[in-house]
Amino acid sequence: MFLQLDQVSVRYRSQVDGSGREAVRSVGLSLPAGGIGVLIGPSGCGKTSLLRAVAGLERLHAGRITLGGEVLGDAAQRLHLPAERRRIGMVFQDYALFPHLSVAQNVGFGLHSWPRAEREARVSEMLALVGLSAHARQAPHQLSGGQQQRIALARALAPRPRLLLLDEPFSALDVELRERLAHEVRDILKQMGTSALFVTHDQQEAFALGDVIGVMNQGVLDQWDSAYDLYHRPATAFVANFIGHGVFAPARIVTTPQGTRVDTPLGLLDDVAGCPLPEAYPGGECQVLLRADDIVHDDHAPVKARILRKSFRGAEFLYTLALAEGLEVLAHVPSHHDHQVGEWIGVRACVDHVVTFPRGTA
Amino acid sequence: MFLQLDQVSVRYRSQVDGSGREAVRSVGLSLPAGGIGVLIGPSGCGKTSLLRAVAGLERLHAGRITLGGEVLGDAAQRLHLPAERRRIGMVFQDYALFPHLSVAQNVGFGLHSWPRAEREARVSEMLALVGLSAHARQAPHQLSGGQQQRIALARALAPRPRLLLLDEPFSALDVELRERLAHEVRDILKQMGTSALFVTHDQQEAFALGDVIGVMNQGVLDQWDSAYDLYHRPATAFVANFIGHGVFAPARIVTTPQGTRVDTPLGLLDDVAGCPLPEAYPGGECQVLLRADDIVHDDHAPVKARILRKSFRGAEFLYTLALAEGLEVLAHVPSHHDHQVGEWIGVRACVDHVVTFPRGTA
Amino acid sequence: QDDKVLNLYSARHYQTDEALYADFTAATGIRINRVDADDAGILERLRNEGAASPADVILLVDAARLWRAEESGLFRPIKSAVLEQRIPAKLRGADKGQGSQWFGFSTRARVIVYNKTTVKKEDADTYEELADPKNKGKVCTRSGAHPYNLSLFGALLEHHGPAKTETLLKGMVDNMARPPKGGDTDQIKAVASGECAIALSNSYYVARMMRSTKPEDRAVMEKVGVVFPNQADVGAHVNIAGGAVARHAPHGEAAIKFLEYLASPKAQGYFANGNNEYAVVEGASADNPALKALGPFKAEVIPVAVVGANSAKVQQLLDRVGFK
Amino acid sequence: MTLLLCLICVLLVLPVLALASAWWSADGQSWATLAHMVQTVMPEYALTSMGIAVGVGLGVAVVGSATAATVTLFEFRGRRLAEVLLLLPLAMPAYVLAYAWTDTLQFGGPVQTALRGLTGAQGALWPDIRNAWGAIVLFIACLYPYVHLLVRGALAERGVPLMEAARLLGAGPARRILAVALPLARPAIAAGTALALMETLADYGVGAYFGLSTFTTGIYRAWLSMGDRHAAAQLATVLLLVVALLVWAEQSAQRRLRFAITRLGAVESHEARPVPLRGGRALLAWTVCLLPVLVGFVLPVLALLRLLAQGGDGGDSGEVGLPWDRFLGWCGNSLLLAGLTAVLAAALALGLGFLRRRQPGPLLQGLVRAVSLGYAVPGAVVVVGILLPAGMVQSLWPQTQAAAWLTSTLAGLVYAYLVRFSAVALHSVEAGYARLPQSLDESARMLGARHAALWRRVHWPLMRRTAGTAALLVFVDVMKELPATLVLRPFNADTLAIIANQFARDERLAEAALPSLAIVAVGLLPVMLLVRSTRPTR
Ligand SMILES: Nc1ncnc2c1ncn2[C@@H]1O[C@H](COP(=O)(O)OP(=O)(O)OP(=O)(O)O)[C@@H](O)[C@H]1O
Ligand SMILES: Nc1ncnc2c1ncn2[C@@H]1O[C@H](COP(=O)(O)OP(=O)(O)OP(=O)(O)O)[C@@H](O)[C@H]1O
Ligand SMILES: [Fe+3]
Ligand SMILES: [Mg+2]
Ligand SMILES: [Mg+2]
Repeated sequence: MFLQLDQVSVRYRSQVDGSGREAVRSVGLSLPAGGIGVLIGPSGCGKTSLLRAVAGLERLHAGRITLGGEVLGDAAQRLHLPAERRRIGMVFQDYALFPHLSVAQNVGFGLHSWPRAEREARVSEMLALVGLSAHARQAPHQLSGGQQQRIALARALAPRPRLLLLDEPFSALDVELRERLAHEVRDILKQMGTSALFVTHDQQEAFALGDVIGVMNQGVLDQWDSAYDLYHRPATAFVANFIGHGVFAPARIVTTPQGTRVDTPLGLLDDVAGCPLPEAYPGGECQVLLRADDIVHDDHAPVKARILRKSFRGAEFLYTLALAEGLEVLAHVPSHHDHQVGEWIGVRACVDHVVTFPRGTA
Repeated sequence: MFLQLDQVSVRYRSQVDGSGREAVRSVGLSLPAGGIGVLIGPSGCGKTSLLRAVAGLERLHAGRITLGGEVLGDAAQRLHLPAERRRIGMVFQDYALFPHLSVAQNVGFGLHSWPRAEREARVSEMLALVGLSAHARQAPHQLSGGQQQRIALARALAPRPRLLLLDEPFSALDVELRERLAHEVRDILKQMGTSALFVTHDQQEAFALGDVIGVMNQGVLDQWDSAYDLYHRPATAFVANFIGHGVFAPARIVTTPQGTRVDTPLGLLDDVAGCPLPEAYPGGECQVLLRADDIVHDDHAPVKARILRKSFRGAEFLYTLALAEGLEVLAHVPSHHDHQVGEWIGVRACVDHVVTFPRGTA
Repeated sequence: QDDKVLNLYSARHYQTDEALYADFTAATGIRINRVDADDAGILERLRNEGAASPADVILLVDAARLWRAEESGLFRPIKSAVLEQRIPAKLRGADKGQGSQWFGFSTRARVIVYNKTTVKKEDADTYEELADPKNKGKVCTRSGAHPYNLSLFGALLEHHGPAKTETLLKGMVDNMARPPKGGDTDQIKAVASGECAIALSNSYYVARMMRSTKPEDRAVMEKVGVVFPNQADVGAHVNIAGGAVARHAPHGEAAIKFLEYLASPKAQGYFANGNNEYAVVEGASADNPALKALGPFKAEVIPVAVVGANSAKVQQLLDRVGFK
Repeated sequence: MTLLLCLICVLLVLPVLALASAWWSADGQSWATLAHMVQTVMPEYALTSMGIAVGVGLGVAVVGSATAATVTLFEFRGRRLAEVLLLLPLAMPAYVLAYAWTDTLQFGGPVQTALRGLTGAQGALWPDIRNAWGAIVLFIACLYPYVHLLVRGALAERGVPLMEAARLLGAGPARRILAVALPLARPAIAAGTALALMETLADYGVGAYFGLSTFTTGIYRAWLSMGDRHAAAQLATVLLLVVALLVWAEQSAQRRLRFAITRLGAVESHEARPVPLRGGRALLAWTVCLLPVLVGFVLPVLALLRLLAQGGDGGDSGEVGLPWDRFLGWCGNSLLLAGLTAVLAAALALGLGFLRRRQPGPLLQGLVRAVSLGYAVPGAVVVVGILLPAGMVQSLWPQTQAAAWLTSTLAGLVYAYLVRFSAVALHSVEAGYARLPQSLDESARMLGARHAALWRRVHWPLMRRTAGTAALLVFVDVMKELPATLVLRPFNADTLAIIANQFARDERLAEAALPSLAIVAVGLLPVMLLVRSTRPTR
């Protein structure tokens, strides 16, 4: 493995009482050369802290990080390679552009030792990539938020680092630009065989970018897996809940003549490829994840639900529905079905991979 | 109307050559009391500049802004009410938290003249709203990016401004938190009857939040409309393109025995409710917007397309497809259809509202 | 070693000395390198430079300091017939067989200045009267801790013993018209302006004011009277400006030559005429009109060593009675 | 590099350590002296010093910040001129100021005499200014520029986005300045005030002339009158301890907070532009700026010029006046020493500042603090502290001639200046660094810029102005320095300050006026130069 983190912990000393607060706890992950990893997780879960530890900007409180066989940091051996010697690039969440340098000079900062002509060519290339060639001579503070973010991205990419860390590099960009850039950055990284670790709070982006995706929760890395598995085989209820709109419904594993089924408020669920055996739960009692995509509006369905709220999302509406027994579920409904709030509509579950967890974990 | 902008222009003096650059050009919009408007548009299109003009942080280069009948600024009369006297709140794109004040002090900054007890109560209330009560005594630099953003939000909400301007207030938050906050902030605003102008780059958020939505493009407000009309009756090709994944396909308005139809590479399109009459375009030549949601994968469809790229988006894949004649289109395909890149699959168009524009406008 | 130079550490703060040095160089061809600072600084420097010190001659303006430097072994004894002949024994350091360690070259008396309109001369013609309740609210002086005053009070201590001296000092404090501040000239001007009525000053400041061409200064001197105190008993207190050869002087010969030059009539004339000091060589002060006008006086005779040794005790007394 | 800087630091701390060592080597006599002083005068001395320190501290903080805010945040006719004028008192030595004001205002001075003549009044029209209050005013008038200069730098880069945020939260101009701009400048205010306080506490000239019973007076009495160096050194370390505590308290209060502004606002924004003032308000601005300049520069200079015009008290006695031919030489010496020290101190401060930022740690922090303490030691006591170890070294290894070397070359003097004035540069640079966000360093490091490159490409361009300010402050301090120059200079190397002091000690204010004015004039050269380079361009 190219990048390898073992049992990494990061701790900030609290200045009020001097005690330590662990922002990252025993995180282990690995990334092959040229691989792209993405970290997602709720605000304050420690994503930035983890990136900073890899970058060498925070010392490890515990654990060990290696890159291409070289030990970057090892808490046990009190080893800490300074950030500037790690040859790792980073896009900061707050950009951290140099206020005294022009946009072009910012991008060229890391190319200091390159021959002049090559440097200039590279700067132009990078500026073109982020669509800001026209702004080369401006000062960073004359740019809009999104433009500044793109400069930060161009600056980090320019020196072709062996590992690139990107902390929400597209958060200030509109969808179109963000998708285009994500795509192009991915292509560039793949072309050059550069490994990268992204932080994002946008699942779509995580799915689009990452070879491997990690979900963090209060400093802990809950799962480090492919997008598909993350979605269909979440390791924890937290991951299941965090990835994709959904609610947990009480359910029970039952054995029917046709095989093992999950009995839910929306009826028996069928495909249990991913479902543990009934005896995994005491009495078969479990909860099942019902994503908005899993709930299909069907006028002929036996189960009815009342529309509590609805929000327009372009091609479809996101309905918040209440079943008769009170359970609230979410459903995506194409926008040509224009039902009113308060109406009762028919719903049924249409689940590919049934995801169950013990009761009370979410 | 509560907030009214007429022909508003904002110009930055360029420091290089002293000439002016118009960041906002002749924007007019109005918002009823208690209404929530949202501005979206690509990075650098002038959203922040427009908000700053409303806030009073930039002088108008042209035009006039009134709020609740009071003239806030009028370029022609050289009138400019100072920002601090406008009673407008603002959440800045870069947060602008006071680094020398604690989190609680930041939130309480605008409550200077409130009685102490009330101030403290309000601060706690706001911190609870953004879920950061535990961080009240910390310094802003000890918070994560998303936490800082939430503090900025709490700070702007605290003094109950009569108009609230929010510049990408949720950009650093994960989907779940963002939706919850958007929801709660909307409720609060509606409850208190506060008007608000949001900037966001997330369409879903725009749709979820806004009573009215505006799309900006290079300083110009292309459309200021309800979400539904924006999606289904985009005023310009730019808006059509910007809202929702799509491509423009060359098409022709034809008159068939069944009525007016649009002839596209994917066959004749049917529902032309929103379509101008054929004579609107010379020779009926136009282009038609094909959104990813409009393209349905159907094994039996006569038109075949080759998969160029595919990206996992949870419940579905986003396919980039190439038709035989070369046109590239996007399609959302449920994730249980697992086709490989390079494969030819059948597609057909399934369009509710056909959106056409003259050739060459996008 | 180049005996054509002489290194001089001087605590004399008088620009007129320039001429003095130039004359010496002209006469002997010996160039003078000079550093001047205050007494304490010079001694500190000398002490720490130790054997490596380049200093040859040390000039100080306070007898107590000369004595203390001698005690610390910073000087070397000198045998010089010229000096012994010209300088009175009471103005020399003690001779323990190898010669004196320092020589006084000029003196200045601590005189009392009074306002002629508000004070009768008889009420201010002894140091002790400064403490007399009859002069309440009339006295002003510079800081008690200044060497000029320490020296004077050291002498008083010798005459009266600690208890009496403390009472005297207390009396002076009670008589103060204002807290001690400024220099001697300040006090003279304050007396003239009526801010106070009686003050202490060194004789050379008085003489300088008397000779000033500035009308204000003359007006000041019109208003004040000058008296040499204690003429009826011990005499006026006199302090010494003197010189010595440094213990490790690299140019010992030149140093002695310089000291001898300072005792020469010409140099003594500079002290007397240029700086209004009393020359130690008889007759040299004769042609200074101010000194002449002040007239002859009886000077106190008291071993310098005694005064020097007293200064720490005096400071303690001052502290105790609140003499700033 | 690190080692070198640390070594230099140790070298600069040596005198302070030497003073502290007095506690170990103290003998019975020095304890007795101490006991005596503590029983009699020390409480009063300490109280007076504290009072003066509080007054001066508050005064310089208020005057320095107010003037800095006036010229950076507002625009009025003649603002540029006001900017220049406000720096003038920097060139004015406190003791000269004291002489000039005393002479002008005292009972027999020109003002009272004239007024009495005019009104026919008798007696003193006002009390003598030579008291603690007078000293406080004078110290404020000549020390406020420390605060002013540092705060001006900080305000010039004031966080435009933050000021905007404050506006939108309803804060009017006054609250924006008081609640945002000035608190952000807090490290600068604290640094400037600390410098002014240390200078005040270490002062002897004004205190002695005014007959004030300050702590420093006590130190001198112990040393000079009682001949007890140990007791003096012991007292000096007590003073240092107090100063160290104060500085430490402020620093740890600051540590919790940040003062760096991560993002710069738009240049064209309102907030970035000074608010124009007209009419009465412009007048008020001018009053704020002129008052300290009048007290600290204009009036005293006029007073000196008056003395000069009257001519010396030399009279007909043939006493020589000023030897004009040597005047240039004195100027030259002053300039050379001040320039050299200023450059070295600024370089040292930048080096240390850089190191501390790269490797923040208690060791370096302590070292820097200790070096800073030199400024709080009265000049003559520093001399003792410098000579003591040198003398010891020399007596142990006579061939080194350490002490003689110290006194026989300009290098020794420069060393002494560095011991004393490094603090000025250190504090300024530290305040400058506080404004530089850490994230800039981090991003530079991620782009491979380490040590020298980080310094050259990021810190230097952003710290240049601060460095200039630091150098300027050291420069004028050296120009004015007296006690160390007096004792440690080589033969025949007189400076303007020495000459001025020589006349002053001889109580010839008129003659002292010229070299004093020369100090001011020569000191103004770099002030003018730096006015331009430290003027905010944005
Ligand atoms: N201070 C300034 N000086 C000069 N040009 C500026 C300044 N601020 C913004 N601009 C330019 O004005 C245009 C609009 O900027 P604005 O910040 O309003 O964009 P925005 O829509 O908020 O973009 P984003 O979504 O990236 O934040 C941009 O092209 C930007 O480069
Ligand atoms: N310098 C600091 N001192 C103390 N605590 C800190 C510091 N920086 C971050 N924290 C805390 O550590 C936790 C993790 O912070 P981190 O910045 O890694 O979160 P994050 O996952 O990047 O969040 P976001 O998505 O909001 O940026 C947070 O609770 C935060 O408050
Ligand atoms: Fe004298
Ligand atoms: Mg983060
Ligand atoms: Mg913006």
